Amino acid sequence: MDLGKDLLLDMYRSMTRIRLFETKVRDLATANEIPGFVHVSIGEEASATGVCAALRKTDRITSTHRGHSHLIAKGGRLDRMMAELFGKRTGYCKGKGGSMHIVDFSLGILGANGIVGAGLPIATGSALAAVIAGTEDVTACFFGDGASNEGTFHESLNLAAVWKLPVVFVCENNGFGEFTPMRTVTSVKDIAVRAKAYDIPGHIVDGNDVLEVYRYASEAVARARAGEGPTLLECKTYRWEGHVVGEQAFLGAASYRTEQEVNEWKARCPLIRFDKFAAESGKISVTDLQRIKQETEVELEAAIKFARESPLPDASEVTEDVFT
Amino acid sequence: MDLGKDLLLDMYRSMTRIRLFETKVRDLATANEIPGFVHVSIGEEASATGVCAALRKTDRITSTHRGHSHLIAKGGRLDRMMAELFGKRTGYCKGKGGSMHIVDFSLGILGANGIVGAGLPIATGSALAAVIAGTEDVTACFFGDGASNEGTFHESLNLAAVWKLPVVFVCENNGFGEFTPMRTVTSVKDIAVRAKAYDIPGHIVDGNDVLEVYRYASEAVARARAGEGPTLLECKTYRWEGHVVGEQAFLGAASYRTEQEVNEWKARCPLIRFDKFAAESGKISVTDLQRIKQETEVELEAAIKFARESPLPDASEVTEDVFT
Amino acid sequence: MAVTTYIQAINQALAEEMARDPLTFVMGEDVVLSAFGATKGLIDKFGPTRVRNTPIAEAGFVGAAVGAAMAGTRPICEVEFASFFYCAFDQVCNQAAKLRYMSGGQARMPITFRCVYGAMGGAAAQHSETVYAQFLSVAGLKLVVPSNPSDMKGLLKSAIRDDNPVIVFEHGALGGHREEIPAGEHLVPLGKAAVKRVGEHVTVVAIGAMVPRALKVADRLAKENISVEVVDPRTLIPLDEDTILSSVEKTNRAVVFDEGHLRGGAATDIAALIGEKGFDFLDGPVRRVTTLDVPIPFSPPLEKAALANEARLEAAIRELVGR
Amino acid sequence: MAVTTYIQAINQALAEEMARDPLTFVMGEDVVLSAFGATKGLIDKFGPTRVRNTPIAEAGFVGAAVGAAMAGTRPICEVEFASFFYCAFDQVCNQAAKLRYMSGGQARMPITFRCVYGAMGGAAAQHSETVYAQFLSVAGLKLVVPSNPSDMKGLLKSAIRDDNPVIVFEHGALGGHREEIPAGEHLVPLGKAAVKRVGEHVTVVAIGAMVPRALKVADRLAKENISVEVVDPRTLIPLDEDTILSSVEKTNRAVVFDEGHLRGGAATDIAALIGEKGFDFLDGPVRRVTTLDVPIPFSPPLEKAALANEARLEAAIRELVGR
Ligand SMILES: Cc1ncc(C[n+]2csc(CCOP(=O)(O)OP(=O)(O)O)c2C)c(N)n1
Ligand SMILES: Cc1ncc(C[n+]2csc(CCOP(=O)(O)OP(=O)(O)O)c2C)c(N)n1
Ligand SMILES: [Mg+2]
Ligand SMILES: [Mg+2]
Repeated sequence: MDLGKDLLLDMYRSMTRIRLFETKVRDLATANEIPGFVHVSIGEEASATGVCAALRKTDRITSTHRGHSHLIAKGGRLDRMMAELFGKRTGYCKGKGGSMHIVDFSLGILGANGIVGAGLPIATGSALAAVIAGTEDVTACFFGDGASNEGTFHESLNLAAVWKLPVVFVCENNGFGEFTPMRTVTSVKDIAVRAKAYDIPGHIVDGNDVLEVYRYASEAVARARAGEGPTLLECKTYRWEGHVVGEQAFLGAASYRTEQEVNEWKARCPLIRFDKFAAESGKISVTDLQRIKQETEVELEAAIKFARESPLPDASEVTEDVFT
Repeated sequence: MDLGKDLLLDMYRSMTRIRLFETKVRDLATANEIPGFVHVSIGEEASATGVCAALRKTDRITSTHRGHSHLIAKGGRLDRMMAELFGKRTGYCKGKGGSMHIVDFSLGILGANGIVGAGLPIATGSALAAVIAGTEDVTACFFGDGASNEGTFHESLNLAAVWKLPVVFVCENNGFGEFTPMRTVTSVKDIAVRAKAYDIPGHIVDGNDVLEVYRYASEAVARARAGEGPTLLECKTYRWEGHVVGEQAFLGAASYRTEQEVNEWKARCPLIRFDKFAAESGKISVTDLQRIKQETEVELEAAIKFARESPLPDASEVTEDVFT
Repeated sequence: MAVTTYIQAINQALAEEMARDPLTFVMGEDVVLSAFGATKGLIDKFGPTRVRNTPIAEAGFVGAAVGAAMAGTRPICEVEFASFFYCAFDQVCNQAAKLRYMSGGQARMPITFRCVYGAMGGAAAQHSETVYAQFLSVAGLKLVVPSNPSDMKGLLKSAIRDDNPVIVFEHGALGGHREEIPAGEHLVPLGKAAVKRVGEHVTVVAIGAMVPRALKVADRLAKENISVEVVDPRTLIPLDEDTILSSVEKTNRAVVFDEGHLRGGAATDIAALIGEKGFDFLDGPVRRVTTLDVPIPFSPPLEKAALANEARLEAAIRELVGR
Repeated sequence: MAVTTYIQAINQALAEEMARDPLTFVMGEDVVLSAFGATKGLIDKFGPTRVRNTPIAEAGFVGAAVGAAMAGTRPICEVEFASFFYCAFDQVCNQAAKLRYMSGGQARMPITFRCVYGAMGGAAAQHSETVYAQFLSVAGLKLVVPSNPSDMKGLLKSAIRDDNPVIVFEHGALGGHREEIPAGEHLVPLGKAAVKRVGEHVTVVAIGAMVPRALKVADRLAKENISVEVVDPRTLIPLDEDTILSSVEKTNRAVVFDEGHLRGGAATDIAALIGEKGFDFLDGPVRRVTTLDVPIPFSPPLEKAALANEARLEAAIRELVGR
């Protein structure tokens, strides 16, 4: 697959936006400028980016508690995301949702979700809606290795397979659900194997290689769009940070993984990997990359400023938006 | 596997008890002598019997809405079952449960269940209890093809596999969930394939051949007892009767299967099959079989008499048994 | 006006609304053949894309209804028995009910859930529950409990057109009830109670299948000049507080009559409302006549003893009016 | 007596009961490491057979607790956040709650469920719910809502010894509360309310984390000679009606203060009880001070506006006593 320069730069920009946004969010949450539970995706930029790069704007995604990366990759605005994290009225959800519940319908983002596994049936239904409405939209569904043990995984994949729905199930396997190693609670080594239980294609993907993710995702999206049904992609990846920002405070000395393991995965950083590819392929100059990084830094600074300066919602807004 | 005569006769008795009981129950329910929803297992006698024959008395089972066969195969008393179906105080549940909820703890029968898929986690937990308590008991879990699409199937098989619990999952695939053909709502042709998603053994079994069922079940039970974890058995079978007794009344002219299909399966009757085996093997005489049939008829008549003559519960009992 | 059963009323409402809006569709277990008859024939009119038998996977297909609603369609999702909602509680309570609010109003959630509830004779504890009480405190769901064919048709049509998640509870024992239904477009708004019988001495707020029973008791007591007003809230959320309170203001006595349980139940909910906002109207305590707080037993005499019934309603009324 | 936090109280109760009965065991998500600390260290004392991290599969492991209980063991099953129960509602409401009754008393169901409930600051709608109201009308469950470390320890120990399914709700914001706990065996029976403060003018029935807040309000009002009696029911099922009603008989005024929603909520449940059985004691309506009927919003000012709070309690009391 020969990818054009624009696409490559878009993917680089997406990964950069995620990395910088998440790093900043981690710091702001640590400093208590952001309330609530915050889960960041540093180290997992490639799966969100590669999948969303294979989607059209009208295509839809569902996301998880660890959702910033997916939203950004689908085109989410950093300023409105940041404002939401700050609980401001200018946030995507007017401050009602917060980190785990960001939605942007205009971009086909049906929402992050605080309930593990909840996105799978929702994505399935979103794909069903395309069939009912007769559109060509595909839905991509992000979820974790932990979620793959939830009943909703099973029910959704079966339903999508039986009805040949245009959905791509993307398992971001980062090896852990909270502080529990995936292998201690999951009966298979590779989640992709579970595709066999639904008679659909299942692929193990290097989740830190955005180009490989993009290739598999494009194929799966094409299949879905052609009415051939769902695919299960398992992107092997790793989160550099804790499960939730601030976990050290309550976990104390206890740890659930070795520093060595973390460092090994840091060496497989999706961004470094992309830099290397850029250098080797000769398609992209270092200047391009630096420009994107700088632009993103500016965008992020503006987003933080926007979030900080935006008003909090008024108490009177509390009863709005329950019903139409 | 060379099976002793006693075991063979026990299995024949079990199948005969099921067949005669269910036929009578169908008639009594049709005549409105039995209230509520009644699901019978005529044609499915071999799976219940073959599995339970491989169990010890202290082993446990969980069952379904179509549970009479499992209870009988595990040694359930026809009189107390019939009394329960009649809603009598002498019934297994003092009239509080009815057809879908019969329990006999003294026989390790943890209960029929009105909720499709509910037995799977319960069986898993029963197996876990054996590990906690340090006993050697195995649990067999019966469920239908329809139940294999429930999330509880997935969650239970994963949990049992990860913890290597002593449980045997027995899917009685009769091709239908209510009036819906299994293939229209299930993404795989063979439920046994789904074992791959849990990295456990899965076998397709001729569910109308009690000897084959017994062989596979014995192997799975031995594996479970040895601490090697769960097995998934798929017994292919068929129900001769409707999903629920009396369905013709509300379905009207609509039908969901052909007479030809029903007749093909009747030709594969588990009891005729056994008769043939008996004749060919020379191990068992026709007199033996006839004696068992007659004994069962006597047992059944007594059970009906017991049920008819037993008292209904008193209204005052309604508030008993909510809590200990 | 044509005579129609409760089930036919459902069928008509579905057929009319599906004809009206091509983005509506029906899904659930066995909706094609339709055991109870509510969705019978829809497959012939609307085809397999819009009438879908689902796997037995409540969390999966209820959750799919949530996704389909957010993605612009208008699912009508059948959960056979109300207690099967327990298998999809997250999808109803954490997703359908909350996503509009959590998204700051972005999500539209036009789902109509249909289910059969209540005791219908020997169906036992897992198939006889009312269940609506468990949804009362969620915030974000509308709850509809029609007591007769005409209301069923008009309320169900309104539910389907509503842009919020609405659960319509169909009592299993009302299926064959017959009644004349207005011809043509017949809509009943959500949130408007009906005074089913005007009376002077006591208000009975009756829910769902308890309404016809309350009317029977009222008929009987009328012969003794005990005049009973029967109010049918029709929808539990939104609740027409005004009609209920106005009635109690007039009669000064109230009984709430519901097939659900007492603790945390719908009768308790309405009784507390009357007790708080209608305190000054009351000449005596608000009585609650409900099913006993036990799982519904199977055996007929036990089931009968457990369920809310006319005799207990009558006793409560007599005690309040002192006769 | 040693000073102990609410979380430490849980930990002590678990360790003591697990030492007492080898058939008890703990399972749930991340109970080995224990984010909140309640199960911390149990793995070292009791080993991996009896302290089990589960997959993220609530229906599966809650259902397994049901099976394990029926098969003779005594599971202590943690569901991290109360709203995750929605993923296992069938297992709790259709199975754990009903199987004893449906089996005519054959099944013993000695399960203790533990979960964190309530708003703890910015956790938003899916992680801030009280949820106990949804269990009130099920019939067959015991519900425990301890408001302080000492009660937590004593009630949790009683729950573990109880042969019925008991859900113990731990408020997320109480975790660090400290208190002296009686040394040695400390049991608090289920079904016995505590009068946390004696007063004359008004009864406040406060639930869970609302109890310390009610006490603060009572302190403040005492300075104006408004004398508030604070009753903590401690268990919602069984409910100690006598203690509540005796208090109202004395004060003639009642407010129920709960963090749950109003419609169908625990405050509504208790208010209806007082309104019915205590009608003759009342000088005014039973007021309910609860969280607004909206999903819990994320942003701090909205969350604050939504939640039941001291100011609203104070206003309700002042209105009732006319000062
Ligand atoms: C139904 C449910 N159960 C448990 C939780 C608590 N929880 C939040 S995130 C998480 C781990 C999820 O693991 P995984 O799916 O692998 O995603 P990751 O966090 O690794 O991205 C858990 C258990 C939840 N939010 N929802
Ligand atoms: C959770 C739940 N959903 C739906 C039903 C209604 N129902 C009862 S039996 C049945 C079909 C079950 O099919 P299967 O598991 O194949 O068992 P079979 O009846 O064929 O023996 C259904 C849908 C139910 N009882 N519980
Ligand atoms: Mg993970
Ligand atoms: Mg079947």
